[in-house]
Amino acid sequence: MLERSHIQSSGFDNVSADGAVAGFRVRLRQPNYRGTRVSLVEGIDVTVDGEVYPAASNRYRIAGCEYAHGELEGLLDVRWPVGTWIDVIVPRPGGLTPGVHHVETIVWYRHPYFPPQFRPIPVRDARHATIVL
Amino acid sequence: MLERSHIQSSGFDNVSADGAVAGFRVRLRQPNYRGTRVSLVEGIDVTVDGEVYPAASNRYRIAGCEYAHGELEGLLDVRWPVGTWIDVIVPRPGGLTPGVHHVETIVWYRHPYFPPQFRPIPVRDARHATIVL
Amino acid sequence: MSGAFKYGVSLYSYTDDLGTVMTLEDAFGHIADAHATGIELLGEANLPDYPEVSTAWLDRWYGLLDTHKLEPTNFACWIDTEASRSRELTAEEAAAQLRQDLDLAKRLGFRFVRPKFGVIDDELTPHPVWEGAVERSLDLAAKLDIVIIPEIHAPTPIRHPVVEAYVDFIQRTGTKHFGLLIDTGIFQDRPLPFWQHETPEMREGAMSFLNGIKVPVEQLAEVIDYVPFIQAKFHHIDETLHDHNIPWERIVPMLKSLGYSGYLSSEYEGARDPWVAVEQVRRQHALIRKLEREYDAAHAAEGEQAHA
Amino acid sequence: MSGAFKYGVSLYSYTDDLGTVMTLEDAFGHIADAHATGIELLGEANLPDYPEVSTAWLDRWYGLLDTHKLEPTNFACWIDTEASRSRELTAEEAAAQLRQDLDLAKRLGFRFVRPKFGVIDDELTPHPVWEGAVERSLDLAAKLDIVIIPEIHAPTPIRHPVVEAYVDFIQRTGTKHFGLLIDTGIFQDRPLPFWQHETPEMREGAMSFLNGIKVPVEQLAEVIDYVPFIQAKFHHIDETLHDHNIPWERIVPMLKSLGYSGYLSSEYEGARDPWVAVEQVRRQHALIRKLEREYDAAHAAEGEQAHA
Ligand SMILES: [Mn+2]
Ligand SMILES: [Mn+2]
Repeated sequence: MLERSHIQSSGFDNVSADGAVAGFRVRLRQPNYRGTRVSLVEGIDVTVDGEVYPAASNRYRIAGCEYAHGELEGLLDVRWPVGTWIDVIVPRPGGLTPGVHHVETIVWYRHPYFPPQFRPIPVRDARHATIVL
Repeated sequence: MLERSHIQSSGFDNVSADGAVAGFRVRLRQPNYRGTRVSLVEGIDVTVDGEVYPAASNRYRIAGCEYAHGELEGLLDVRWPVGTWIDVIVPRPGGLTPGVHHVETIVWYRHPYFPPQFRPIPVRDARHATIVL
Repeated sequence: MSGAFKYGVSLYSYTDDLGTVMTLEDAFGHIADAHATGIELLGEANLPDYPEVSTAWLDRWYGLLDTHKLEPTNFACWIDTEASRSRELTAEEAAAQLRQDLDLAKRLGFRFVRPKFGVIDDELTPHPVWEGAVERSLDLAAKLDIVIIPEIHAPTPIRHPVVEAYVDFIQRTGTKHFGLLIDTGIFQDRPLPFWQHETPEMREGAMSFLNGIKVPVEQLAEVIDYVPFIQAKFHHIDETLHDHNIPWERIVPMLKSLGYSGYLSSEYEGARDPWVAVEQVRRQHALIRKLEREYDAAHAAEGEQAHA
Repeated sequence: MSGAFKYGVSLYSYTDDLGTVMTLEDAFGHIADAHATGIELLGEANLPDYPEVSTAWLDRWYGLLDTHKLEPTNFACWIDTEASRSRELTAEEAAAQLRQDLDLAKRLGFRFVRPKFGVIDDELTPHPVWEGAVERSLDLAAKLDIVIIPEIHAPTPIRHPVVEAYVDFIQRTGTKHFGLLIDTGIFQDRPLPFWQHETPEMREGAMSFLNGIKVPVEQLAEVIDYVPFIQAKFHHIDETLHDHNIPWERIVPMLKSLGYSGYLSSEYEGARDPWVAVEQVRRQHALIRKLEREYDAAHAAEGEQAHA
């Protein structure tokens, strides 16, 4: 079972590459009432303590594989089911300092059954979350 | 998984005996942080829409068996585990009318590690709940 | 005397609860405990491996149906005409999606499938591939004994070119495997509360339908022959059993007088605080059952007077 | 240089979450994700068939420990001296309960067992059977390589006849299988918020210890030789990483200076809104780890100066 907020407490952590802290990750549960093809997600913006990390610069770990932003559009057969999470991996050399941060996310969702003017729509969440280490 | 409130939405229902509606039942999850021997529960008072149904007049359905109030004390080896519910069965000929009711419960808990003056302590809950039929 | 309603619940009601505070097993328990007999499922929401389904999951599904004495009612699916940004689905591709869901629905024992097509305008006109996709699927639907039922959902009222096109389609093809799903949100006659991030400007503009499109319940008579299934959409019923948005006191007598005896399948769509849906669905069933009993009692009395 | 703390979490932290919004698997995930290495379990809370345990459950338990790289730390049990209203347990009966829990703890891989005895007065003096029950269990504890550790818990301070009796027992028996569990609630120096139904009269009377019994952290030195395990009790840490009740900025340096290198096992005991505990435990670990790093940095600097 996942936390009710889209942004999860667990999973918020610094990430390393080649022995150095290269960034951080934010874990999100599927915020929609149905699971979807990943191609319907046009990217996820992350803001931490007011600093914006735009969707196009982030990477996305979904169902065990990691994708660049530009790859999402082609993922017609990869799904993000209800009740599961994905990680948004944000590049930031040195990562975030341990402690509590204010985290905001916007999932840009293209719902084909929404009026064209609302495609994509921003699905927002915001909360405090903690980097332990 | 159970609802967070002690009193559960599901399980609140009229009950029949010998073809007639003889009363109603209230479902409660284990409200304590540990499961206990049933002998530590000294009874459960129920109040519906202000009318009190005292513990001594109620019956208790626990782990598949039904007990009178006087039998609880002897249930040293029957347990009410965390994450499970029991039903308090309240005699009331005709039952409750379908619709929303205000339900209050007091579980009288004897915690051997509490100061003697607080044995038993009342563990309270109150909420609206609905008789569907 | 008209027939009795059947009472069901859509798993949509437990959106956000499922996966955070509730398992599928729990949902079955809540539905059965409300004395309902039907369960509605959303393929892409409730099947963990959609569009696949494992035999283990099927065993679990049929075990739960048996344990809780529930029958599968409607299977919701989506035809994502804009799944890709670069090109839209062809009618053949849309049909392939629909046929895949018909097969899946049948394996789970459903009798109805609701496809939700992508739309092309702010009136939610479905993408024109809907007709070719459905037509290419009618033989399969007949073979599987499933009725395909697109949803009449706010802001689309009953008197609307979209509904006319569906009715024309039924009349032209003579099919018994296509019909209309009425979502009772079209009868909403009082405004919904503002949703998070909604502004007054939005409510006056594109979101004005959230104030209720107030379709007169009498118009049900114009389409009821094509309506085998109803989603009982609602948003808030208070502790006096008063619905703040949907006029059940007019919907229920109208459906009774029209002889509707299919399912009313609860679609709770109100505040998403944990566990609220469980109680709200129970209130809705208590309310509709009460109105149904009152209708029956009044008409039994009328019947007696007529015979006196 | 003192050793490093070990970081653990007691499942007590997730009270009310377990069984409503969280499974045991989820709890393992949250603990491991906080970079902790130890898990503390409550027999009567977390074992569904307590006092039995199935081999299937044991397989699941060891599978989870392996998957999440956690080790079992302390197993909490209760000696309900007043399980029956009509008569109290004898020392032999109390010993039978304790030995049963020692066996169970061993099967689950625990190294510590905390028995909570019934009490006989408002100072929470344990029922006198404690001594006979423990003495009758020491051989088994030795055989199983488990240390029995009753808890020093508010309102009982370090300088108290109860603690003296425990220390006397250790010195009299010379056992290495009995020790003290310190619950950091004894250092609480600011009041807790009122609990539901608590009145000002209650707080001034029997519940006054909820304002904090403020044991000076320096007194840890008097018992640290007998303390192999610490429960890091806390109630609220805000978003500036400030604990509203427990003086970690004094506890951590004291424990470091005393060379404590055992577990700090989180016991969150604050507001029981769903999921709050997950975030609170993470904040506590972030806070204690920060204080530990600061202590180490300061003392590394001192060490360098000393060598300069
Ligand atoms: Mn609907
Ligand atoms: Mn403790």
